[in-house]
Amino acid sequence: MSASALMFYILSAFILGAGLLAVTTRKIFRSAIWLLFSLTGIAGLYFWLQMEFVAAVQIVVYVGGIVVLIIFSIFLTQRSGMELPVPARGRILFSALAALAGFALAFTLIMGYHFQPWEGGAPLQGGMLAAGAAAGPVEAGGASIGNIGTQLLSADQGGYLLPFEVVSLLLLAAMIGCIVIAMKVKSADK
Amino acid sequence: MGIGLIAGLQQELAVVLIVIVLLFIKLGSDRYRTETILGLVNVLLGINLAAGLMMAPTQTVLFGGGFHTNELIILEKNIFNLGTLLISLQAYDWLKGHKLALEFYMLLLSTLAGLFFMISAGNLLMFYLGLEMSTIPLAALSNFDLEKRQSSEAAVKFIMSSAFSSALLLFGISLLYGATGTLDLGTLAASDDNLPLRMAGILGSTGAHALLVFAFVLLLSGFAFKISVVPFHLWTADVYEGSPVPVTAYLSVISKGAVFFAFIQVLYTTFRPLARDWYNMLVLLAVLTMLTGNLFALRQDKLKRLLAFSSIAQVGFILVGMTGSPTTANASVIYFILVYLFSNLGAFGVVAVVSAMTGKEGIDDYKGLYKTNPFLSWVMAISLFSLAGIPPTAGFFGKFFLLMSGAGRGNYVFISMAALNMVISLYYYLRVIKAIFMDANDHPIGRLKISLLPAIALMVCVAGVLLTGLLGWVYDYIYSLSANF
Amino acid sequence: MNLSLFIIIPLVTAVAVMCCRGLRQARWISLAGSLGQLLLSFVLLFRFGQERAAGNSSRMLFEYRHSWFAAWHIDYHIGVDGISVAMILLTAVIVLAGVLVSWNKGPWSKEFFSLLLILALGAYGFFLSLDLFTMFFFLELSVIPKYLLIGIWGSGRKEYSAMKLALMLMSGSALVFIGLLGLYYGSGHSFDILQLAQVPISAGVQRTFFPCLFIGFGIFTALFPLHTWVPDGHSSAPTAASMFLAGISMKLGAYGCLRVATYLMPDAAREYAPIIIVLATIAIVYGAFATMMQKDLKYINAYSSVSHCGFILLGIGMLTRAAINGAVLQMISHGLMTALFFASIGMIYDRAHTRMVDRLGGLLKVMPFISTIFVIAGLCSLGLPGLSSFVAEITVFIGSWQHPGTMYRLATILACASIVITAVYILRASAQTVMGPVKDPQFSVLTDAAWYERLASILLVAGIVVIGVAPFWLNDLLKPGIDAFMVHAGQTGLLK
Amino acid sequence: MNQIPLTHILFVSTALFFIGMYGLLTRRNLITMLMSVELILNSVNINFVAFNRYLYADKLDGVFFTLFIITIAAAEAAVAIAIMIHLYRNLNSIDVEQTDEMKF
Amino acid sequence: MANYNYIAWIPLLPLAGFVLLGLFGRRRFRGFSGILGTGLILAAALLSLYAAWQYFGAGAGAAGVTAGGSAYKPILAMKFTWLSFSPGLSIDMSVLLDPISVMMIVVVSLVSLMVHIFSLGYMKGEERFGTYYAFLSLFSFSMLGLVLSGNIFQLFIFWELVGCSSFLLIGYYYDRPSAVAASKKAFIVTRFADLGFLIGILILSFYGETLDFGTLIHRLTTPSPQFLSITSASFLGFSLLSWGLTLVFIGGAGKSAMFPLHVWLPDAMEGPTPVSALIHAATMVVAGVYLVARLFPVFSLSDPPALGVVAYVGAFSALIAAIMACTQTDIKRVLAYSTMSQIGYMMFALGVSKYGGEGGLGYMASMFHLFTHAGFKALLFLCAGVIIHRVHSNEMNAMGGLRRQLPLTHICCLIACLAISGIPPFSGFFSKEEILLAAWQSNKLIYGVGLFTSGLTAYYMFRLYFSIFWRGPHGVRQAAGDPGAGDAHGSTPVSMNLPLVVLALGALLAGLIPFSHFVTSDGEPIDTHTPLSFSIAPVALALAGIGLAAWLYGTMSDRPRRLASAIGGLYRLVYHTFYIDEIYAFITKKILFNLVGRPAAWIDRNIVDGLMNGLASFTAWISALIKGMQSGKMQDYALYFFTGIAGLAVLFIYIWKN
Repeated sequence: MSASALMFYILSAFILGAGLLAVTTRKIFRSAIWLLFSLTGIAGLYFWLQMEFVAAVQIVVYVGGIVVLIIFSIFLTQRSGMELPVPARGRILFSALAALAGFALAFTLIMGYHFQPWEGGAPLQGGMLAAGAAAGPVEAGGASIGNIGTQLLSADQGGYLLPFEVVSLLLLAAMIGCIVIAMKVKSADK
Repeated sequence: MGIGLIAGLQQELAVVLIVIVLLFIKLGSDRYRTETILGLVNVLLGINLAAGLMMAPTQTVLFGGGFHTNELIILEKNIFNLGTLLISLQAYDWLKGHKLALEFYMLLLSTLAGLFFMISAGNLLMFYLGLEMSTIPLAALSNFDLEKRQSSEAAVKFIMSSAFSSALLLFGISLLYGATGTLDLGTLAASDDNLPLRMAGILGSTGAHALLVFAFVLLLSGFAFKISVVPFHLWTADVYEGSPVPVTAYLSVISKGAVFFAFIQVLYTTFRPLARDWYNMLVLLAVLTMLTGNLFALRQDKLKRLLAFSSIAQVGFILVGMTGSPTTANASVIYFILVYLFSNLGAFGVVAVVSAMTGKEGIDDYKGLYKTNPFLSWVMAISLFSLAGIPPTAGFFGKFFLLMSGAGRGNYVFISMAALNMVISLYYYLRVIKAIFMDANDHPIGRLKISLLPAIALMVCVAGVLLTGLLGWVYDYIYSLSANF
Repeated sequence: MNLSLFIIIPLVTAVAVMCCRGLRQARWISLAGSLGQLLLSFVLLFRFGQERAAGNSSRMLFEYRHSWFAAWHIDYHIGVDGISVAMILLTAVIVLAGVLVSWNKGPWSKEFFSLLLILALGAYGFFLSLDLFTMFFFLELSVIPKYLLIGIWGSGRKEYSAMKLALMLMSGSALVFIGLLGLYYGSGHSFDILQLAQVPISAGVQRTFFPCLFIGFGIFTALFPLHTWVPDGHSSAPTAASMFLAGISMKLGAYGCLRVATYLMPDAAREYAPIIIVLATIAIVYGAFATMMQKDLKYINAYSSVSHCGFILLGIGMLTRAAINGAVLQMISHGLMTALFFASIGMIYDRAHTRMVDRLGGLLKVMPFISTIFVIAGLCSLGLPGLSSFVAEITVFIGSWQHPGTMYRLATILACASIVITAVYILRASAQTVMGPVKDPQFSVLTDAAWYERLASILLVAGIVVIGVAPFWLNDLLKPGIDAFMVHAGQTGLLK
Repeated sequence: MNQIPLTHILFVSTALFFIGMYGLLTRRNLITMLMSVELILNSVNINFVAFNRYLYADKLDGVFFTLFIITIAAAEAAVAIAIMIHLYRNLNSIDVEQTDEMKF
Repeated sequence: MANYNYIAWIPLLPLAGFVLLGLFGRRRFRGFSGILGTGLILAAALLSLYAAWQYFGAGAGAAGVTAGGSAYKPILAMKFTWLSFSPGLSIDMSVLLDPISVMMIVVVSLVSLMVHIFSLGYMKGEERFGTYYAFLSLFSFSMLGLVLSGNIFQLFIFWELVGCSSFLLIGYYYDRPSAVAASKKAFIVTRFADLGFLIGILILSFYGETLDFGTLIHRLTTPSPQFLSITSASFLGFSLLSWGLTLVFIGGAGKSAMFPLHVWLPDAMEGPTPVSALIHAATMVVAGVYLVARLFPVFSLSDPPALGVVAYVGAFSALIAAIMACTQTDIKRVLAYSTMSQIGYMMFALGVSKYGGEGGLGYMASMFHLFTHAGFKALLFLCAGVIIHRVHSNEMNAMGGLRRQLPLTHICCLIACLAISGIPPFSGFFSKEEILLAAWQSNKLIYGVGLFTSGLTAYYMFRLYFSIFWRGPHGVRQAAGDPGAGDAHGSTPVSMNLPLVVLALGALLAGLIPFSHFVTSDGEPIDTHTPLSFSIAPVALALAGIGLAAWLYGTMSDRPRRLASAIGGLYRLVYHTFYIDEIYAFITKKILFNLVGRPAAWIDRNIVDGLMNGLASFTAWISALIKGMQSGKMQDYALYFFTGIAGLAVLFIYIWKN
């Protein structure tokens, strides 16, 4: 097992472990921190996959943005040390069952199909990237920031200008929505 | 590129432009009279609708396949422009007393733009963006009865459910992407690597069918969530009940209708290789949806909740129509959505007026309404008859054609189930009619003075309900457009 | 002759009534409108006779076709043969009578008249239609006005009855709908009756969809055991609505059974004939027995309608020329008779405020006219010669008897036997209500019929007597239509 | 990374997905439910990136999808939190069990 | 061939009367409605007489009565299609003239005329005078139409109309519950019998392929294909011909009050007395006899089954009715039972007859008795009418000694009683002798019954006679002690006396008509000669009966009561008319109503309708059952959501594979 593979398994265990703790721990603040760890782990996974830009965005947006937002909201709505209420036993049972069954189903189906690239791509060997295939377009700078930037603002085939603009509009709308709702309405408390 | 771009995106741009104008107004001053703003917005929406109607029929593909449009899609967008205008007119009374009218419109129109992008989406990314864009602001809008606890509850249910749903949808998309390597919806004939071809290409290999079906089910659940197909419908009633009436109307008509358009395109183009699977799935879901919607509607005491379940049942009927041959399915579904828009907005319009003026929303509150408000009563009655599929309202034609489309496949057991449900549904529509026309009430809703704009909207709805059916060319026009589809 | 006038005139009248103010205007406009309809139907009768006399032997006269939904090949296609002309005439008479007996109907009189006229519109449209879609459109059009009429202006358990009626009739039309779809897809995508008659329809399609159509239409005609809307619906409805319901609505179903189900799918009709006949016979006998036990006059007439409409279905099920002829005659006769019956019951109820047989008595003394009308209706119901029912029932009997086969004979005998039971309940009812001493002293101050009620009754009695005394003209009118029916049925190879 | 089969990565993402789902189904606090949703979305992101990297490296479809998902997740989280805060004001609690006023 | 078109006017004139009086009799024509009705029937009667003269006269003139050649052929004077069913089957409105129909129109129109005239006095002052005449006219129309029918269905139509007018007239005093009940009963019982008639018609017409009498009789009496088919088809061992005829006879038996369908007739006496005279004595009740006579050629072919039934039912009815008549105290009821008994005579006379020639004696005798009976029975009823008019009671016990107050009535009544008892030379003697002779010739048992009955007849008729007109002063006082009655009807008006006289003359003289020269089974005149020795037994029995009646009822005594108590149970049985009414009541009330009607109504409301309501409740129940799905809890929703996905995926991946 190479270091790279070891790295992967450690990251994976970290991601899953932190994720599991994030959804099970009784303290809400700890839960948020475990989430933070899990998300950071995922950023690590992106690094491991040589998708540095995505990893960066992951850290900036998720870790830097969303988790902070969540922690703020926890402060706004909760006393930090408070224990979370325990869900009903039946619900835990059914949820666990659903999650396990779902996982079994989904993973069986994923395993059942041997993912192969479409015509032209280098086929996987035993599910792993072929030795030479690693040096694909990605290696040649496909996933480089410059490349991503160019494509993001291109209106041609393979360009992402339209989604970019749409997302900007979406963010604007979301912002308006947040402000309107979270804003204290003066007359509300009369 | 430029002119073509603007021409192709005209409807979206118009909507976005209105949003921006409103934003500037908001930023510019906060000493405006709400009535003026409402008038202005409605005029703008009217212009928007007119512009959309006058738009030259084009068939364009823009942004390398991210956006496409054709006559049918233009028509669909015009339908939604009309619907939005009607909702806006009906919301007049409610918004007049609301401090956040501008924000309401900004959010509402953003979702409209999102829906437009969604119907025009050429790939799954744009589809997803459009879907989210039509969901997130709507969740905020659900919360717009800021002082009502139910409104917040509805918003929370809506946003959390939709987050869950879109997560599942995304999981499905990711699997699809993994299996085929493309996000192209396959709506573009020019593209040689579009999804159906690749799907068909890999269907033979081991496990591919199972995986694709799984991905499809996940994708379907995303659609089904938005259009409230059983068992993905559970949020619907609660959110409809808690949201402000115009938002409910918007949710039940515009947002649902648009997703139907997208859904039908995805079914008949993207997932054509899986047609036999999804046909059976649709049959099953349609029956479940009709039955569940109707059975729940039977026991409702609140009009909004009743209409929520009724709209679920209607979805079942639309699914029946969707199982037909591509052309008839497309034509009958689009036609029905047009009809449904008028009918449902007629009903919600009355609810909106009554709710805004008296705050009453229970069926029992409507007892004796005819004595005091004959106009509202007739609008309600005609709309409900249309929803129930009673001639001469357009609902009759709409349902007839939906079922006729579905019957084209020869599955008459299925059609019988649909027919049975038409009978069940009649019961609860008639319950409302009974309350309005027959039941005595010591304290009926007083004589309401309806503002001009809502009155216009209601009359348009009634006219639409009566005319879209009787004038056969409406359907024929839609059919002719669908034939090219 | 522009047949669309039959749709336009009621529509215009209904709209005009809605626009007017108060009872006074509403009733005069309705009267004018329904008089117009009656005149128009007489003109139609006359012109029809002229055309036929001039040798125009086409299947349908005054055809008009206009494409409606080209995509589905749906046309607005209307035309008449003798059967439709007779049914239209019946409708016009009953509508006019209905308007007259509702002369003082309130509250919300304009809504009342308007709905009544819309009902009429539905019936006209149904009888005129040569396109199944149009036909279905008009069939369903007539359901909701009934619901409203019963629910708003009815009496007793009106909401329950109205709901039951609406749901059961809707189930009927749902079945019809499935049948229509089956016919459409089973025959080369057409709804046109004349066109469908040209296309051979495969046995499988016939076998599957005949029951849908027949039962669907049958629910409208009180096919046992799906008749239970009849007693409740009729008894709760206001007078004019009862008249219309029993007089015309039930005939819509019968007409549909004949013109759609049996005409287009004669093979299946013959295959299912035993079942139809068994059900019809049960309806006849059982309906009659059930009537015997009723205490409420309206229930009596409602159950007797079940029994009488059984004759229609029996006639259709027998599939012999005379039996079908009799079925058509019975449609018309029962329409007039039952309308008259309900009219007189309504007049009694309006005055005495009860319809219970055991609380009424001696009405002949206080309101001779109404009582006479009641007795005439009763005598018609029990099949007295000289009144229309006799003609119809006898024709059904003779026709049914033409069908060899022990079961058919037995059914005929049972049907004949029901006329005795009919006599029993009719006589009991009239003996207790109109005859005998005046039971309640309050009754002695009641007034007799007013002019409008007299007019309505005379109109209906005239119809009954004219058919009863001179059935030949009606028979001549119906003959080509029924002959064509038999020819078509013969072409598909199964009827003798 | 050449030695890690694609399915291993998919195992991680799928497992994370259902962990998130478990959290969503059991957590009674709305904010923790939102956190679970974020986990689910991240699992999808892993899928996209992994597929893109392993199978379709000639284009960047998966990567871009991931970027947009991240953006939208942020917007969604923001609006959701706004709504929750508003709910907290109205209800003085963000326990999901208490948001069942409307039912049946 | 003479022109008989005017015959159609005979029924149409009364019809016109009905229409005019029915529409305007209550107000406009109120004053002269009686005159109008009477005038129209007078015209009809004159036309009938002319027709009889023309028919028989022309027949006699052409061929000679005694020549033995062809005699009175049926003539179809008029015919048009009223309702056609199929090429062969149609109801035609026609006028058929043959000896019996001509005889009948004379009888009907004359008796009807008498009753019309009588009613002018009897019904004077009634509130619904016009209506009464309208109904009478309706009846006359129907009865005339009935006898003139040339088509079996036409006959059925008028048959029903006759029944209806009978119903209307019995129920004329509609505010009397008993009258209402009686009219109802009459209608329903005859209706029930008509069911048999109708089915009989269906059978005969189906095989005969025609409804026309002439063709039908021709086809079913010659070995035509129709004849072969109807005789070869059988049901329960009898040929369909016999079935058809028996069923037709059931119709006739109902109308003619034959046992066991006679129960309506005594009750029918609730109607005004002139009505009883017309309908329930002279005309309508003999329609059954007429019907059998009309189809006699066919009947005679089905001798053992169908005609035998006619004979035995007739004989039994004659006997049992006579027995019942002996105990009744209501004069009209006595007369009613006597009517039934006499019709029994006519029936069994037909039953024992053969077709054609001398064998047809019974047929001819039956018709003759019909003819004479019409006269004297109408007379009896009219007399009863006068008496009731005077005494205001129907009970014999309330009468007595009326011979001085009503001398004319007394004489007339005596004549009629003698006639019915068969005392020569009154009309009844002749006809009854011939009937007995015919019976003697073919069936001794029936002859015995007939003979015994004739004795009984004399007894009960004179019981009636003595009770009313003799038997001490009791009734006198009663009548005199009722000043109101005396003042109001001090003397009987001419309009009431005139018919009595006319009919009494008829009863005196009608027996002298050479009836067999005119009316025979095949139209061929026959000569009849009753040996004098044959008459001894019946006349002696009759005289014995009269003597017994005189001894018991001639004076006031308690002999009748002692006699009654001596035979105790038997007397009660007879007095209650063998409890037949009670049996019927049991069958209808208990069985039809309680065992069929009530369950049918219950099943309809609870099972059939319950099923419909049950469907609705079931739907509501399901709805309540699944309401928990919409729990309001978001996490439940999510769980359902995911379950939906998993379920669909599993279903469509592993189970519902394509």
